[in-house]
Parts: sequence; C-alpha cells; structure tokens
Amino acid sequence: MEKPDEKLGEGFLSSLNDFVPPWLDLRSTLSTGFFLLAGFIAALVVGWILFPMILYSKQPQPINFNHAVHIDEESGIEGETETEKCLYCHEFREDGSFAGIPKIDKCIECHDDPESSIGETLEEKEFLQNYVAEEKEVSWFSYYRQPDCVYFSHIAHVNMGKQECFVCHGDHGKSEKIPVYQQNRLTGYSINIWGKRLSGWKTNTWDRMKMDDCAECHTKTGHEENNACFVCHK
Amino acid sequence: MQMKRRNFIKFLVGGVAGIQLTPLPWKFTDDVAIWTQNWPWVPVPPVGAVTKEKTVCSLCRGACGIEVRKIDNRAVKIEGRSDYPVNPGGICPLGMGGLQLLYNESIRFTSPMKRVGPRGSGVFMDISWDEALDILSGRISKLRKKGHPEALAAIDGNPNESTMALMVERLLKAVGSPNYVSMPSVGDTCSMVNYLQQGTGEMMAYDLENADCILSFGSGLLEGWGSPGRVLNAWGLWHDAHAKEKAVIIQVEARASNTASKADFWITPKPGTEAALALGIAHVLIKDRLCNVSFIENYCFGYHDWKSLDGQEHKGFKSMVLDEYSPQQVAGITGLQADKIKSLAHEFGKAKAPIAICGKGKGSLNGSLYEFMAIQSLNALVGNINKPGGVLVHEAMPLSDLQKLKNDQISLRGLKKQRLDQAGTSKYPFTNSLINNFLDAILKRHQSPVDTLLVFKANPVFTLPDTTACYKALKKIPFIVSFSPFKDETALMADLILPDHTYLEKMDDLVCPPGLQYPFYGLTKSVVDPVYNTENTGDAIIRLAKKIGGSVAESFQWPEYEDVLKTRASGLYSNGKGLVGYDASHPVWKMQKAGNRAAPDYSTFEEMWEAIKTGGFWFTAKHNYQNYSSIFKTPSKKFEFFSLRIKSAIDIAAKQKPLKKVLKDLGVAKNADEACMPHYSKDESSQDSTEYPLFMMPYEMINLASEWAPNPPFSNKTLLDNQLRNDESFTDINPQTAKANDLKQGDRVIIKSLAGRIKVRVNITEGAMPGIVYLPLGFGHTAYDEFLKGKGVNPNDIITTNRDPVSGQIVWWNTAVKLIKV
Amino acid sequence: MKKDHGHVGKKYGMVIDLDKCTGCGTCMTACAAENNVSVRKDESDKERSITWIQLYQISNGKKFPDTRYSYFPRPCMHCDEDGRGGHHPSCVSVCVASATKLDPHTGIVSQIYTRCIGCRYCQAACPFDARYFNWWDAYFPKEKGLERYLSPDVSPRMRGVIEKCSFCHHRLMRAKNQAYAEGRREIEEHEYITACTEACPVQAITFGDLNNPKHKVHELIQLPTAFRLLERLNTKPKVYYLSTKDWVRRLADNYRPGEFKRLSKGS
Amino acid sequence: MDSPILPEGVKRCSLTTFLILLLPCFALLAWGGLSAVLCLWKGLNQTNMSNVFAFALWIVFDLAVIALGAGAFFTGFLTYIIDRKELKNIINAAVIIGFICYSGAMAMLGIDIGQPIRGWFIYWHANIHSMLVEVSFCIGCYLIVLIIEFVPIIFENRKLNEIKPIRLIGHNLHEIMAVFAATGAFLSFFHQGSLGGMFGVLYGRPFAAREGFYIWPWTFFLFILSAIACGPCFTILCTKLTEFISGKKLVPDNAIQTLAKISGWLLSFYIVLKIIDTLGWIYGVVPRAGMTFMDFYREGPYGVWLVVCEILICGVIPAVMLMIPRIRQNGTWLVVAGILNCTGIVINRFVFIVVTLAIPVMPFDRFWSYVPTWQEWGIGLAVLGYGVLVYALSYRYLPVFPKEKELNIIT
Repeated sequence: MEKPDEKLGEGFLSSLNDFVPPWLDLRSTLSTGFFLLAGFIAALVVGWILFPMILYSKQPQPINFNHAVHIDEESGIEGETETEKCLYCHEFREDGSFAGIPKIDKCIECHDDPESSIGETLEEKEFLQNYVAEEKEVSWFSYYRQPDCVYFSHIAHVNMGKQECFVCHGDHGKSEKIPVYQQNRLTGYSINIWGKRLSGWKTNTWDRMKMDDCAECHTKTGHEENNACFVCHK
Repeated sequence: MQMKRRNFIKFLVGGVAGIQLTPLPWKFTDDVAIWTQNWPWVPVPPVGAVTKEKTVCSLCRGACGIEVRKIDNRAVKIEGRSDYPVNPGGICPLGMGGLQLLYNESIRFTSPMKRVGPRGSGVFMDISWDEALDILSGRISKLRKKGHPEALAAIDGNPNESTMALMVERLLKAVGSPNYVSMPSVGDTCSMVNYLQQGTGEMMAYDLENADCILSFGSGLLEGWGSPGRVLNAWGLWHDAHAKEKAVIIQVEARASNTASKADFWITPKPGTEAALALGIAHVLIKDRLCNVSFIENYCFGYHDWKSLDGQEHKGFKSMVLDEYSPQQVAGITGLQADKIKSLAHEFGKAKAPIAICGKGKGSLNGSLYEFMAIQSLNALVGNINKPGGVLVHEAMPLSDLQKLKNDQISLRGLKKQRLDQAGTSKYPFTNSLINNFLDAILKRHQSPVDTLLVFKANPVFTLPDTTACYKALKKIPFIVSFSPFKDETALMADLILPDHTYLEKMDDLVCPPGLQYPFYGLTKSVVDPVYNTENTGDAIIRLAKKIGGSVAESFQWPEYEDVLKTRASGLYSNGKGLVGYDASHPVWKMQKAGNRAAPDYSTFEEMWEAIKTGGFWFTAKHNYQNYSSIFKTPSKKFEFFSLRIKSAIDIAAKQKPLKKVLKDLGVAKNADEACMPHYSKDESSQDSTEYPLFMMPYEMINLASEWAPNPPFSNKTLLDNQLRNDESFTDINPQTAKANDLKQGDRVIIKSLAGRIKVRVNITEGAMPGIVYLPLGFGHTAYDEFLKGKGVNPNDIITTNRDPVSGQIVWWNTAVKLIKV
Repeated sequence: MKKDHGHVGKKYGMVIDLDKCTGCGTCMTACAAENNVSVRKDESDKERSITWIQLYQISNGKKFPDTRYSYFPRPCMHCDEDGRGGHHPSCVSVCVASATKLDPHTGIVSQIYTRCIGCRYCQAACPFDARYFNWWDAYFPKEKGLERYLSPDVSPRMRGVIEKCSFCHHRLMRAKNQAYAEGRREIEEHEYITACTEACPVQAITFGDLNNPKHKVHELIQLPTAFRLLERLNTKPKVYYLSTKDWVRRLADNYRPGEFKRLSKGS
Repeated sequence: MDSPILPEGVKRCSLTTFLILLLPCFALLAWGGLSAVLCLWKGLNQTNMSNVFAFALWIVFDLAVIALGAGAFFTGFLTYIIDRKELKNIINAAVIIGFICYSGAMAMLGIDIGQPIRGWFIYWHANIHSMLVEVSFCIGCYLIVLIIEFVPIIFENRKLNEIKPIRLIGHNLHEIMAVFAATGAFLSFFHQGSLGGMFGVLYGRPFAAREGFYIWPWTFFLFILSAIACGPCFTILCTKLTEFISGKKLVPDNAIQTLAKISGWLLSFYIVLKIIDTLGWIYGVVPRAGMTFMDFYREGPYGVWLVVCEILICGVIPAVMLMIPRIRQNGTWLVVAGILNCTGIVINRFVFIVVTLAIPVMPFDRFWSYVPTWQEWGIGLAVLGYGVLVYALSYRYLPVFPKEKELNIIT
C-alpha cells in the first residue's frame, strides 16, 4: 500500500467523497461499474466485428466479368430496355424456366474466335484461351442462388409482373468488376441473401433476399395470394 | 483472490448484457436453424434444362410407350405417352421404376469383367472390351478347331421374333452349334396351338377392346398379362362409367387375384382341370346350339367324325365332347357345379363378340398345349375368329430376313449334331427348344456336353423351376459368358461378363407384343448416354464374329447393330401399309374395326426409319377380316379341331415303333384320335397324396418383377405387409387349410416338395382355395442389393418339373407339397 | 389483381373410380418417383414407410369363392375444414409453427419441410394417416448413385420433419411457367394433373378444379356413386371416390347399425 | 464434511451415505444421457414411435408430470392469494416439485421433436390457433416464474445467505412472491387447460374429440380441474416420502390436511364433471361419428377396464376417502388415497394420448400396438432420477421445511 499513485487515488477519492451521500461506497461502485463496462464493450467488439469475420468465407470468382461493357451500346447486345439486354444472356428457356448464369456456349456465340479483337485486356485474353478455346464451363459462384427449398419463377416476375432486374439484383448489371463471393460457413448461403448488413437493416429492395422481402413486395403490389407457402416453396 | 473472482463475474455480467445488443446470439440461432434446413448430407438435385425423350419400355415384352423427362443429361422421371398406340398414357408400376435400375450402381456391371473369385462368389475384375472379346472369340475358335462347335450353347431370353434372338441364333449357326435354347414363354405354346389348329405359327392376336365377353382361363389381365399398359387400358374402357354396354369379364382361376376379384364372374376349378372346363363349356355350346354352325361347317375340320384316305374311321371333336365332357362329368373333374358350367357357357355363347383367352398369370410361363387348344376351340365354336372383337389371324410380321449366313465345313458338321434338348425330334415334334431337357442333358452326362454357354437377357437360375437342378447344371459347364447389364444370379455364376446397355441406353426392337391385335414394331433408343462402360450386345456380337473371323465374320458383315435393325425393318417399308404416327383420338382398335385404309405416313424408307427412331413405333391398322378360305395354313386349309399335323407326326413315328410307345413318348394318355384333339387327362405326375397332401401354386403380381428384369425398389412400397414383412414372404392359404395344419396368421411354416423346402410365413385368406398353397413369384433373390437380396423365398426352389404332353414344356401348377409348422 | 392470376375460387380436387382401380400400385410408384420420396431397405414396415398415396386393400369378408378384394388409393385429402366449420383443416389448425397451410386460392394444403419442427401433432390430428414423418435421413447412399434420378422440382426432405401429398403442386407451377412463356395467364385443364393421375393405366383417377363447371371432376362429383372418406367427420376432403358396389361404399365411413344407405342400383 | 453449508440446527446424514443413496439416480441419469445423445444424433428412429404413434411414452410422461406438478402453482395460489398461512410450511416443497416437473417436461419435449434446433420456431412462427402453441408459451413463461420462485429458496442456503447482495435479492423476492404466485396461477390455468384442449380439438379422432365452450373443448376445463385435484396430493405424497426416509416430521398436520381436504373436494367435483363429459361423449360425439362406445374398447389391451379404473377405482374412491375427515386424518389411508388419485390422473393422460392414436378411424385401417424402446424408457426415467436428485439436494442443503427445526429439536 506504499505506491504513490495509490495514495493519489486515495486523495482524489476522499476529496470526491465530500460530494456523495455517505452510505454510497464510491470505490466499490466505481470498480463494479468499470468491470461491467469492460465486459460490455468487449462483447460489442466480439459481436459486431469478430463474429462477421469468422462467419463468412471469401472466395474470388474464377475470372472477372464486366457487365457494364456488355450492356454498352457497342457491345452489340440488342434490347430496348435494360431488362431485355439482361435477358439476352440470362435467358428464358422454352418451358419458361430461367437459364440463370449463361453456359459457355452462350459466350461463344459472340466470342467464337479465341484470337478475336474483343480481348484487349489480360482477363479477356485469359478467358478466351482457358474457357472459350477449350469450351470449358466457368465455375461461377452465384450471388443470388436461393436454397433448395425455394422455388422462384423469374418469368412470372419479369414477363408477367413487369419487374425490372435491378429491383432484386441492384446495379449488379452495371458493375465493371464482380465482387468477391462471400459465403456463410454455417448455412452455405451467399451473403446477398441475408444482406450485407448483419443487423438486417435494409434501405433498398435489393439489399436483402429473405422470405420477408418477397412477401413484403407481394403485399405492396397487391399479390397477397402469392404469399401462400407453396408458391415459393417446393 | 476473492476480489478477483467477483470482478470476473462482474465482467461476465457486463459481457452477457452487451452481447444481447449485437447480432451474434440472434443471427447464430437463426443460422443454426438454417443449417438444419440445408444439412450437407441431404442430396440437392441439380437444376438444368428440361427435355423429354420418347422411347419404348422393354422391361417386359409388352412394349409400352414411355417418355423420359431429363434435366440436362440426367433422366429424372419415366412417364407414359399419349401419342403411342399400345398404351395411351398409363404404364405399369415396374416401368415407372426403371430409373432405379438405370442408376443403381450396386446392381449393375460397370464394365466388362472376368471372374477372379470362386464360381458364384461374384468376385470379378474389370477388363477392357477388347480383352473380353478376345477371351471369348479365342475360346470359340478353339472349339471350332477341335471340331466341336456344338459345345457352344446359348440360353436366350429375347423374344423369338426379336432381331436380337435372330442375331444370337445366327451366331450359333455360323459357329456351327444347334444348341440355341430360348427361355420358355407362353408365346411358345400359343404359336404351337396356332400352328396346329390354324397352320400359322404366329402369336395370338386378341381384339379385346372390341370384345364384349372375355372368358379368361387364369390370364392375369390385371397382373401384367400380355402387354400390361394395353390390357389395363382396355380394362379401363370396359369399366368406363359412360360406356354404353360394358364387357363381361369371366375369370377362371383358383385364387382371388385382382383380376378374379374385379371380374364380373369368378370361376374356381381345381388347378390343372381348365381344359376339362373348356371342353365342358364346348359341350353346352354344342348341345344348346350356341355355336356358329356356318363357320364350323364351312371352315373347320375334325368337328364331325370323319374317315381318312386309308378308310379308317376317326372320332370327331363333337362326339368326343358330347361323350366325355357333359357338365356332370366336368363337374366331377373340376369340382364346380354342373349348372354353373351351363350358365357360364350361356354367358359366353350369347355374347356378340366373346373371346376365350389363355396364358396364366403374366403369361411369362408356358402353358399346357391341350388346354390352350381346348380354349382356342371355344373361339372357333362361336366362330369368333378373324372378326372384330375376336381372335385375329395374321400373316407373319413383314420383317425382312437377314441375308443368308455363310457356313464352313466345321459349322456344317456341327449343325448336323442333334440338339441336346431333343426339341423337334419325334418325342417333341412341334417344339423349338426345351430348356429343362437341355439342363437335364448336362446333368445326366458325366462331363458337360456344353463347353461354353452364352446367356442373353435371361436369369434361368432364378426364373426356372427347380432352381437347384439348374444351378447344378450351370456349375458343370466349364465356361459361362453373361451379357446381362445386371448382377443377376446367373451372371454371378459367369466367368466372363460382357455387359449390355440397359433398355434406356440402347437401340433395340420389340416385335409383336403378346396378344396385341395388330402388327406392331417398337424401337427403343438411347435416351441417356450410357452411364457405364457397357456395349449394346448386338454390336458386341458383330465385333465378336469379326474377331472369330472366317465364315463367322462373313455372316456378320454389318458395321453395327443399327444396320441389322434397318435391314429387317426394310420389310416394314416394302409392306406398304404402315403408320409411324399416332393420334390418340383414333385408337387403333377403332381404326382397324372401321377398316382403316389410311396410306403410309412416310414416302421413303429413310423417312420411315427416322420417324421410327424418334417416335419409337411402326404399326398397321389394315386388317383383312374373315376371308377364311385363305387364312388357315393347316393341311386341311381349315381350322382344325382335329390336328392332322399331330396325326401325321404320330403316323410317321408309328412306322418305327409300336403306336403305344409313340403315344407314351408323346406323353399322351388317351388313344391316337384324342391325341390329335384338345382333351383333358389327369396328370399322373402328382405324387401320392398321403405324403404330400397339398398343391403349391406360384402366382405373379404386377407390382413384383418375376422375370429377367430386377424389381425396382419403388415397388417395394406397393407390396402389402402380408406379402412381405422384413425379409420374410408369405404363403396364402385358406382358413380350412390353416385349421387342418393348425396354423395361425403369421406363423412360420416350411413348405416341402420333392424338389426342396422353403420357409415362409402364413397369410390366412378366404381368397385362397382350400388345399392349395400359394406363393408369389419374384421374391427370394440371392443376387442384387439390399432392396432385393434375401427378401422372401423363390417358389421355383421347390417346383418339381413335370412335362406337358406333346409340347414337352415345363408344367408349373401341380407341385405336390406338405406344410411343416415351425 | 387477383383475377389476373386466375386464382379466384380455384379448388383443385381428385376423383378416383374404385370400380376401375385394379390395385396395381402404379400411382404409388409414380408418386414416389415424382416427389423424390426416399426408399429404404425395409419398406414392409408400413408404420414407418413413406407413401404419399397409399393403397389400402379391402375385402368383402365373404368365404371362398365369393371373396372379393378391392382397393382404396389414399392421397392427402386436402381437407377444407377442421371438422366443426373452422376454416382450417384439422392438421393446419394444430400446427405449431405454421408449417402447413391451406391455400384458399387453390384449395391445396401445403407442407413446408424447412419450417416443420417435427412435433407430429398434425399426424395425431389427421384421421386419414396421410401424413408421414421422416424417421430417418433420406436414403441415397453415394456408392449407389441413386440420387442421380432425383428431380429438382421437389426438395428432398431431411430427417425429423413431416411430409405428405402436395397434389404435385410443382406441376401447377410448371404449367404456369409454360403458360407465362406463351403469354397466357390461365392454364388449361390438362396442363395441371398430378403424377398419379397421369400414370394410372386404367384412367381411374381424374384431377381438376372442382369449382370449374368445364372440368371433368366437377361433373363426376355430381354422380350418385360419388362419395368421400369419413364424410361424417365433416373435414370436407377434396378427394372423391366413385363406386357402385355397396360393400365398398360401406367401408368409406363408420356407420351404426341401420345407418348405411344402399345405392338403389349396383350390388 | 459439507456441514458448513447445511442448514442450521437440523440433522443430516453423512455426505457419503447421502451420495450412496443417490447412486440409483446417477445411474438413471447416465442411461437417460446416453439415450438422449442417440436420439439427438441419430434421430427419432431410435424410438418405437411411428406414423401411427406420433405421440407416445414421452408425451405421456410430460402430461403426467405436468399434472402432478400442478401442486406448485395451486399451493402458491392458496398460500399467497387465498392467504392460507399454514401452507407456508409446505409451499417450498411444492415449488421445488413444480420446478422439477416442468423443467423435466421441457427437457423431454426438446428431445421429442424431430428438429430440436428449430424448436424456437414455435415462438417465432407461432400459429395462434394451435393449442400446443398456447401450451409452449405458458409452460415457457411459467418455468421462468418457477425459477424466480425457486431462487429465494436457494439463496436461503447458509453460505449464500452470508453474501449481502444475495441476501438482499432473496429478501426482496420474498416480499413480492405474491405477484409471481398470481402470474404462475394464471399461466398454469391456461397451459393445463390447453394440454387438455390439445386432444379435445382433434375432431378427426372421435375418441378424443369433445364439444366445448367457445374455442375451448370440455377437456380444457377437465384437465385444469384434474391437475389441481392431483397436484396437491402429489405434494403431500412427496413430503410424506421425505418424512418416511428422513424419519422426521417435517410439516405440521394442519398444512397437509388443508391440502388433502381441498384436493378431495376438487377431485370429487372433477369426477362428477368427468362422468357427465363421458356420458355427453358417448351420446354425442361418438354416434355422430357413426361409432358405438364399445368400438373403442374392442381391440388390443384397451378394454372397458380402463374406464372403470380411471373413473371409479382411481376417481370416485379417493375422492370419497379424501372428503371424509376420519379417513384422511389416518396417515396410511391418506397416502393410499393420494396414490389412487394420482394414478387416476396419469391413466387419464395415458388414455387421451396412446389410446386415441391406437384406435384407427378409417374402417379399413387397422389397429397397431406400440412398445417403447430402451432409449424411450431411458429418457423417461432420467426425468425421475433428475427429480429425486434435485429434491434430495434441496432438502439437504436448503431450509425447505421451515418448521423442521422446531418439530425436531436436536438435544
């Protein structure tokens, strides 16, 4: 009990003691508060920063894809509206099912010759050599793949419901660089399903792709009947 | 110390409070739940583009049309098709499970293999196709060098009319062996009846859809008889709520099968006395003037007594029936009441278009020649032959023959040798092949006369009666080659495996589904790329022949099997009255009746062939009704109640040995005249009834595969738990039988016959005839995987093989047995 | 808005002609194949094997040779009421996690496997035993490769949840997609039928919209021979049966002595 | 050697004897633990439950213990709301028993559902029409109440009581115990009822279905009554057992007698209603379903004897016994009556669960029988073991019976 700072502390506290009611044991209260607060803050750090870092794995796509270039006028991809342009590659099959991410032969339709002019950038060259030339499928990670229990009909939304792609997919179609794919280690979901904000807070329709978001839109647009379970579950 | 712990507790308290304000506990709870919704060990079927492939099901001979739904290159579902003549829409439960046979790796051979383990252990080693074919061709060539080409034999399960059957037989002939043995089927007996009574060795063609009275002698209309898809569809038509006049269905059977239960009348004679019943009905028809006199008088032979050129008096069908088969006499034989027989005959006689049909159960088991003749005679008596709603008579299917095969000296010498099964000899003058004799021949001799046995689309060790005998015989054969795609019992005994594709991976033809009333040609195709390293047996045979070389190679000039199919199909084109398209709104049975004159819907052969390849079928609805003067190819050019061919066979044989001996050899109990006519004779085979008081009857179910193809696991769901429980199958017995043997529901019991013993559980049901023990065919596999292996027992294990008179075929329904309570 | 989607007043139902039904079991295999139902080694354990549509064998109880057998194919009845006029089927009103619901626009009772917690209260509530619990994980051993025939239209179930007949709802979705692709909003009668209806080789099963006068089922349920299972419980099943045979009709419900009304015609 | 933490002024056996006596409990818990692991890891195929017997042994155990545990809230209700002072001497025991029953039941339910990890869906995606949801909510909340009621008793442990804040909390909790007693009573009334409702609403099962009032079938009210009729008796039995084992008098007779009396009256009231209900069922629900009373008692072991046992032998008789002062004041007869009473209620629960499911409704359906596997027994009995353990520990280390000291002065 000979340490100077201790003494100082004593002095400081005793001076404070004049201001507080006598029955309150200031020292113990303070220490209690200190430890409580420490624990509290530590928890916040763990929950908000550490946890997300552990929860999601990050995988880069095998090769970059530039959407912007493709929907650009010169690209020769026809379409009045943006949606139509998207549909040029992400097309509907005859039975109305949605082809999703195009297979390589769709790319080859345009990028038929590996030596073609379209291929200035290194990435494009790489793509032409490794994939187009070999007719090898690109193993893309899908940002928007819903789990197996979910049934989603694009044609019902795009053709019948006249929904624009961005409503759910945001400006993904305008991106020049496709983002790193983040997957929830526990559930295997892409981060885009739960939404990038762990709090679940969303500002745009495309921030999240959970059941409630579908239902919310159905209700807003007066399609409550489509909130029946079997409409979206299989 | 004390202080420290308290602080730590405070720290924790703070932490617990804080963590609630982060997403961690909430998101974690949610994610763990989501994890249970996406457990990694629950399969997730990949999505993809949907396509549909039309083809034909060849799991049985029925040739039903099927459509396979595919996701990318994955077959995911088999469905019926409405653009196909045989079965508009529906298929049978087995066909529905086909994909479980295609994709079940544990029951398929994934590549050519040679045996490394002991015989029957099923231990094989992968080899290349070339090596496999070299081994076989080497062996065959050696036989030929040694001058014993006849030591090569084949057991073939392909239908007689099919191109594959021709290929196999051709291979043997080219090599120089007469020992081509085909698996028994009802078709053998039917075509024999047609040959003897109508002069054409064709299959029976029943115009069921247009008939208004079906008298079925044990035919399992609902158990998979004939072409299941077609017959079941007809059943639907007969029972349609809106149908104007409904057909009357009469089932003659000793067990409350589905057919019997659902039929309008159910007649239960003692098993094996059906011939007597048929003749009893004939008696009433004749006596009560219910038969078509003009047809009988003008187009039938042997109805009345007659005198042959040598001036000998011969008894006719009429007097035989009137003398020996009065309702009372028949009642005595069959155990039915006389007036029941009368009313039955009247029901049949007064119908506009009555058909009497034969072939028990699924019709996979051959029947009794005289019984079938008696039944066919009923159709003749009412004159319902080659009429709409009757039994149609066709010329042979218009398929071209393969070009003449080349034979060298070795093969010619080999072909002169006598068949091991004695088929076609004076003992069995009208039979093409007799597998049970074939096996006996091997068993009898000290050393197997067969050196190399080829097995095609057959599983004799499982499907033939007295399996132990069959097993022993095969064990004696030095070298067995199986072409089966499946690891069936017989294949496991093989030394070399040359696996065929499954029916969904290969192109092959199906000719004339049993019982169908119009000429039909079906073609399967490869709806998915072969899943494993297998090869279409047709191509394998061609390659094998080329490896053997010489005249054998010259006999197989085709580049590949499809060319063989095309060669034969060219006949369909030149026949000039076929169709390759079908419109469900005009079913063939209507078109045919209406006298369809539609021109072929193709103009060139290539066009026709492409259409067949995509659509999978060719048929003709043109039929020349009646014209009785030209259709019967019998010696008398008439329908023969009295078969002159049997007579001449007897006469020829009688030149060498006394008549008595001849008849004995033929197995005929009665006199020479009756030997030429349908008649009933109690079979002597039945053992003394004190030792074995009961009879065992095997029966077939539509939802349990009992032939070559294995049973798809799906159909296990459809089996009742008084048919199979855990790994034990049940025998159906009548409460009386149960009481006599003091058995209760579910008791375990041993069924013993001369051939062997099996252990089953007892299902007591009023659907069983007293004194008879029923066992389902299809259980008791010793091969395949956990879905089939060791489930139930195989009745074939205890069936004693007696032979049918004249035809010499196996008789299935009179095994005497006794029950021993466990 | 609703009208656009053609949901209004739809009430899908099924009519099964028992006089036609031959008990062949094709409906059961078709259903299992269509809906990725797991097949286990021992399917003879009827207390645990999963069969969305099940064949019950019935007998007229007479002695040989007057015995007759017949069959009751039993899918989920897709009831409309809980038995005393409540607008939920018995199973729906008891479900704790809202995992099973009646869709008023189709009349189909849905079962969501990922929502179900496996309390099995619905099984207790269903008098038709139409609900099945996954006592085991789906049986698709890798070495067999049987998972290759699985259809992506129906999600395979994990253990510990209830499953049941869905009237092949995914086929309705498929039909709609097709219609949308062709620019139609409405689907035709033949475009949506269940797998069992399609497969039945004797055409004993008819499927369609019970409320639509143009559909065959609408006409069939008017027939005097039409009846439903356990009608006295008043759960309003959407599966009807046809039979002219009184002994068969007698077995469709419980009757106290003298209560059963014979059909004037038929035996 | 654990003397410092034993309550003051009371006599306890040595720690070793105590542990040895508890060995059977540990055995049961081990067995149960193994079973639980198997069921959670491999799934419910470890049980003999089936698509026919969706509910079985475990649910029977659940409903039984929850009924028997009703002593807690009802005694609490009498003590704090009705203000029967004498019951203060037994309330602790009642609370502990209640806590044991409810926590045990919850644990068992957690294993009984096919997807335990999704269990919280009941609360998150609740379907308000489901009686089982009502049950889950009420039991969940009530368990919390029980904990709050249990905590001050724990805090009365000698050592803990030395710590100032703990002493303070414990004291203050005591003050406001009435509030919790009230809440507990409210919650319990509802979940006991909805447990009955669960079966009454099974309109597809004529055996269980009942008419009712508004959304509540009669079983709703019958279950409440039966629970509060047998709960106190079970509390009495437990204290009697403790007295017997410890060889001491722990609770003054007046407390016991009060409970016994009330229990008796409630039981008789219940039995009357039960009989009326049964008659109403026989002449209402059953004929409407096209069945006769006997249809339900024809197959398997379930005969009319069940009804006789439940209503007559284990209903009317104990009711009468408990109502007659002379009989209930005789210790032996009291115990007998108590046992009969509790048995009757357990039979009632068993019948509503197992028999309901065993009797097929479709005429062509068949009767199935059910025998639990060792895993099912393991988990069921583990709850028993757990109960005895917790109860014994509380008795040893906590002043469960306030009067113990003065009733047994150590000389």
